[in-house]
Amino acid sequence: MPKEAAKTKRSDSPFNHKARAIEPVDVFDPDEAQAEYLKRKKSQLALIKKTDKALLEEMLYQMILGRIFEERCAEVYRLGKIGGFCHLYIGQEAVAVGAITAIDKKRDYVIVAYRDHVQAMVAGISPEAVMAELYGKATGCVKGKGGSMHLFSKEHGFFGGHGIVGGQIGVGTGLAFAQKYRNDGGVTLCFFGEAAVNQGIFHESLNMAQLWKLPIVYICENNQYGMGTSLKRAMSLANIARKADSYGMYGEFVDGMDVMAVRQATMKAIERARNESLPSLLEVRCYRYMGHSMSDPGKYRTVEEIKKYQQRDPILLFKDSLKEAGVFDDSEFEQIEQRARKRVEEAVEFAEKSPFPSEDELLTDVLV
Amino acid sequence: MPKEAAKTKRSDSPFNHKARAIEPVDVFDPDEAQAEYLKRKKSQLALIKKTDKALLEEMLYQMILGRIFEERCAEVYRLGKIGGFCHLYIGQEAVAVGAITAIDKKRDYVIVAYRDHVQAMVAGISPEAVMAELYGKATGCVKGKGGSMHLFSKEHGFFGGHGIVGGQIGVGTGLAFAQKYRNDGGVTLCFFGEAAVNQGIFHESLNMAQLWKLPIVYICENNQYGMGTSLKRAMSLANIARKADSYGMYGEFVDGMDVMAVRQATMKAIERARNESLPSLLEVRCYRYMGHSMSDPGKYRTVEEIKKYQQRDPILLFKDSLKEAGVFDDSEFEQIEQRARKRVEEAVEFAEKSPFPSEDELLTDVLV
Amino acid sequence: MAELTMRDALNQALREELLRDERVFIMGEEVAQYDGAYKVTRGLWREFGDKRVIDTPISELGFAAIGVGAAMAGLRPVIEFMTWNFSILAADQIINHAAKMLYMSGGQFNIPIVFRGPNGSAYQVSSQHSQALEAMYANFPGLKVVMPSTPADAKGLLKSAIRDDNPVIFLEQEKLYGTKGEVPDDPDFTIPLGVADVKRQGKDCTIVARSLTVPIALQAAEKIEKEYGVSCEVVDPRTIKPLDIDTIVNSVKKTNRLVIVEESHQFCGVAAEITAQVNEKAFDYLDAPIKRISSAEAPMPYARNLEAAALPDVAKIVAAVKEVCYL
Amino acid sequence: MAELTMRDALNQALREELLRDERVFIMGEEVAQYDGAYKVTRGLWREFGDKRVIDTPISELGFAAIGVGAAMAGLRPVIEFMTWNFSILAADQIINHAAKMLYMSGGQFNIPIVFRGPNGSAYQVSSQHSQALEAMYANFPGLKVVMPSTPADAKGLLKSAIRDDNPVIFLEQEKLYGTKGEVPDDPDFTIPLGVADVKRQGKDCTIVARSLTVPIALQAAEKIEKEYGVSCEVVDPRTIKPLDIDTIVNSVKKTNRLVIVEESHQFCGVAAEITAQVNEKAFDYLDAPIKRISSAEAPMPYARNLEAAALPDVAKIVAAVKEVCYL
Ligand SMILES: Cc1ncc(C[n+]2csc(CCOP(=O)(O)OP(=O)(O)O)c2C)c(N)n1
Ligand SMILES: Cc1ncc(C[n+]2csc(CCOP(=O)(O)OP(=O)(O)O)c2C)c(N)n1
Ligand SMILES: [Mg+2]
Ligand SMILES: [Mg+2]
Repeated sequence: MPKEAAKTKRSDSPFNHKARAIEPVDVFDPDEAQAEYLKRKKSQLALIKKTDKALLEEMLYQMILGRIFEERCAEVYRLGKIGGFCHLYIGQEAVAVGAITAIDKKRDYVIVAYRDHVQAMVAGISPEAVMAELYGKATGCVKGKGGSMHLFSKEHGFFGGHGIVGGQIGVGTGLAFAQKYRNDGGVTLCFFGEAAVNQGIFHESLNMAQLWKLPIVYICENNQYGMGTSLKRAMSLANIARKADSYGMYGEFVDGMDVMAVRQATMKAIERARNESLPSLLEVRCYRYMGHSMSDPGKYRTVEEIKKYQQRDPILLFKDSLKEAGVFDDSEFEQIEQRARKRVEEAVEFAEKSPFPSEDELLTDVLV
Repeated sequence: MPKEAAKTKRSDSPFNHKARAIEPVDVFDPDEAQAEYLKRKKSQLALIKKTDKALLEEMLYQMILGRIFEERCAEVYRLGKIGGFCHLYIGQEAVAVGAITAIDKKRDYVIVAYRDHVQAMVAGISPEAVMAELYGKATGCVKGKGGSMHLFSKEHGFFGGHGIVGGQIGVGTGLAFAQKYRNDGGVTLCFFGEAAVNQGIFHESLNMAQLWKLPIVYICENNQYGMGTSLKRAMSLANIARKADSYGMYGEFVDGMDVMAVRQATMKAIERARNESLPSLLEVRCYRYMGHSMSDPGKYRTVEEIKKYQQRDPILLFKDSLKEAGVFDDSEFEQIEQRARKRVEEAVEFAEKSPFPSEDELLTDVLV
Repeated sequence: MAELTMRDALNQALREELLRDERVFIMGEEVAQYDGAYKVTRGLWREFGDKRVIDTPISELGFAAIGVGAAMAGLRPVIEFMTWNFSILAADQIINHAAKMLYMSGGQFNIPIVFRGPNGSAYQVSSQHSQALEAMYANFPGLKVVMPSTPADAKGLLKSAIRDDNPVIFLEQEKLYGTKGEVPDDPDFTIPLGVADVKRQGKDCTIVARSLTVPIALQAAEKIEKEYGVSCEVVDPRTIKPLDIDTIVNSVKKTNRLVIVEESHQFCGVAAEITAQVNEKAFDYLDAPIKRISSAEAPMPYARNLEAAALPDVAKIVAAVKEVCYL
Repeated sequence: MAELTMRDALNQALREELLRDERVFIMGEEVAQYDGAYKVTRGLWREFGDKRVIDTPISELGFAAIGVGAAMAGLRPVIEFMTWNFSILAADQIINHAAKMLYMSGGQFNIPIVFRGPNGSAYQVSSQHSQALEAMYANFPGLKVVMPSTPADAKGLLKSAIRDDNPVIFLEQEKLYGTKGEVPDDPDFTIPLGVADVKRQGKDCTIVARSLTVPIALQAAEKIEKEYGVSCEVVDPRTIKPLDIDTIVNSVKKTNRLVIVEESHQFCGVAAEITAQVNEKAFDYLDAPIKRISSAEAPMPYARNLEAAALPDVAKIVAAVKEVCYL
């Protein structure tokens, strides 16, 4: 199956490629992004109007659920209920929700890094099973063995939850390989942070994915920091979508605060993968409000910077549009939020009440 | 020193980067390349006329020496004098000679892969010391401990001779790092094959080299095969020079059969490194006539293909030009060849007569 | 039964498993059109085509990862490393991903993958191409480690490895590829992982050897028997992990002496592990300190004479046996 | 002498060596502006600037390689891995390049580099972030391996490591970063690599422990002395490679009993190596089989109770000592 050699175009001589330095591109300050957003807002509203109301509600619900869930995680973490690393997703909800609601849950796969609670829930793992996992309880989605960074659910096509920066880019490429091998029409969404782009596995994977035409959507959640290191201090050319060019792959830049934009770009990329068996790289520019993990005081950026991004909070933007489009009114928003809040409380309660794993579990699951 | 953040150009919005598939480029069949060569030949001749005759003689001598040396290696290998892997360079001489004669031997560094005999000699290691090493003798340039793939000479700024495909790309980047750290004006030439481009270390190294503006020239010797796998079966976008774009790095395509072209491109890149502390990536398209190593029957390509490339043999082309430019006549060519032939015989004799290392050497050089 | 080289026995195992199970595929550098750098996959690409036998770019980490992902999704990849030296580039996928996936997914995702290729010394290929890596991989829970020494073992063990639902590190030896032996042609012939084989019966001293060192140990045993009348039992664990320590311990209980021979480096090696386990389980049976013969504490040199000096050989084994027998 | 945490002792060592030798620089993820993920490099970037203390992209293989190249060219890099788990991505540069360069260059290019960072378990960081890798690296000739257990040792050994002309694997432990102890402030205080330290004198049983398990072994020794009147000698090899086996053997010759405690996995681990060497060198002095206590044969689980069960602790050591003392 693989090894579909790249097509050549004989007129385009390699001698035409002259030595040149490319200007790195990095224009995405919140103001500029907002201006761009307002320009395309009309078409966004049109899109919303064309979208099923139940789905819009589900999207909003998932974003709010994710937000409240993560805020609650921070609280119980501080109480010592959750141990180890705990990477919160607050601010990035539009990415998980926009992208993962675009998949066909029956056949598509999702694989992510360690900042995985919200993605896991959008993929279908219950808040109870996620929270219990964070508590290290036997009822957690991986029986208390993996913890925050390693959520998995075979049932939901959710392939983890990985802690080695970049590792899941390669593993995800293998998932797509299997889908193509079986010719089952499935597509893999493979998420990673922008700092993972600097790992060699990114390069190796994208080359093979394009070479073999694998049905995968690489979703780079560019929240502009890898721990305390800003994108520009780590990447010589800070334009990730453009890196797709190196492989002859489709690359696209997406505003990650705009859930409908994320959804649309993902749908297009999924179509390309499903119908043409072609990979894509989406650079989704977003922002995390909290520290890298619960132990990061986040001194490498200013409160002003964070506030600026919060002005285009993805939930805020989405609610605005939904209201403007006349889909929901305030009381409906209130109901959705209440529902999410209740669900999170139930998850915490469930986690609290659940037992720790039995000590026999220590030596099971090492080998089948 | 490092961490000079990439400059941004605010007008070039990332949204301008639209999803698109790039046509891979791979036009370099010998005929076309020859046509291109003939077009620029006039300027090549002018260049030759401007070049010091002694240097031209040295370049031709080194090319011929490399050729004869390698032919002799094949012979003695078949007699069992040389063991292990033995990767011959025949056909690629213009790359080593064009590039390495461009360095300042007092301060510049060279690092290469396992196909290293000719590069080692052009860098200054004597044919005797190289041949003795291939024989595994105590008088070899690394005392018989490294063999064909691991030639080194501190004295000549020759940093190996490395057997892990791609490994020396990273190590070479570190050499350039040290040169910049010491601010000694030195530049590193870092050679690797085109198949090494698919290793993650290529990506990681180029990113850091550009991010930190290291004085390095990456020279990809694109001989179009990695063992039995042609470039196009291994790389989704078979245009290597263009991959520099991903890092905002200078990238240039060079005809590797044309020693003056290689030299010129290398000189420009060295200048860029020395004066502006900027890295470059040169894709030097060439061809190896022999199998990958002495044990490769080379069934993955036709005799016709090889013959076609041999029609633009780098020694042939260079001699033609030198003659046309009136630099040397036939008797001078004959003398140069005789000199090379004699030197190779001396090397073989030296190697034959040298002793094997003493068994005490087994446990020395493990730690200082 | 046919007499086959180990190369052909491995090839047969691969072919039979490709035929038996659609989910099995082979991936690696030069495994398809080139027939494998060492010809272990000869003919398979021609027979099974591009889908099942796949040439990769030189991207060890990347294609190991593709294997891990494909295995997560239910396929059964056989990933060839041209040599195990290059697996070090892929170690993150083997150690941090394949070995831990089942555990960290709470038992949901097993990784039925085989990583295979030649391990250890070859013929003067020098330091970066001569390493034996069994100790490195055996240290990590979640992996099985297999090292055949005969064509029949190679076939039976490789088939078991491919059918195993766990990640298996399958270590071959280039110098053994050409050795011949009788190999069952029953396509259901397998050898269970984790069962040692006594390659030679004896009563005075136990020699544990694996892979390349098994034939050397057998030669040494003949010589010792002839020259000193000492009868050596040669135990080949075949699987390093899980290790069939019982067979080794039972042999030691009989002979009261143990020499362990290996091609790998000694420090924290498999011989150390066997020594420690025997020390614990047969302490009172040992009449002499256990001797280990490993390769030299040095990277592998290139020169013929130095390379020979670095490796275990008959003379070294004979000397060790004499020592533990106080001869 | 001042009382310092191990974190600050390491920081002091780095600072002194940066001051002492222009060729020393520190490179790694978050080592500069963030002051280090675990604050070991706190303040150094502010004091020494961008040239000497360098934040890298997340490219472990790449920046390890830059370190190796810089060392070849005469600099003395200190490469921090945020944790050693991530070093597995860089293992090719450590094992195939740094460890072999001197040998394969026939003695021309030594690699004066230190790779350092936290190794072993932390606090519920789960399987991909809890590994102790000393055995993996110690297997390969050409590397030194160091594991301090006290602030003073940490400082003295790190300074020696930086001054050493070979590649040194320097394994710290996050859980020890906060432990305090007296640390000499003489900038020429160093502790030679390869010299064990007897952390507690005793006569009935030897306990060999390293890094995190040293304080645990000392606690266990107190308890055993109090509860059973058994006097344990606690030996801390400090350097795993070269290993000061003489100090261990001498202790065993006195106590005739040996328990080895380690945080790493057991199979082919350092305890196995020590067992094998003691077996060889003090066979006739052993009154009981050597006991090894290692972490569980499983990837590290997340749940608090499982994680505790996986690791060595006082109770396990007490039980082992009782066993070898036949109590
Ligand atoms: C191989 C590896 N190196 C380093 C780390 C430590 N680490 C964990 S997350 C992280 C930053 C990753 O940033 P990014 O990829 O942008 O994802 P984000 O955290 O922003 O979601 C680092 C350095 C790791 N887990 N794995
Ligand atoms: C990491 C690694 N993988 C595989 C190999 C085996 N190998 C040696 S050379 C080679 C082909 C390399 O081709 P290229 O980089 O184009 O260089 P060329 O041989 O053409 O000069 C391969 C696969 C190796 N030495 N190292
Ligand atoms: Mg990020
Ligand atoms: Mg090539």
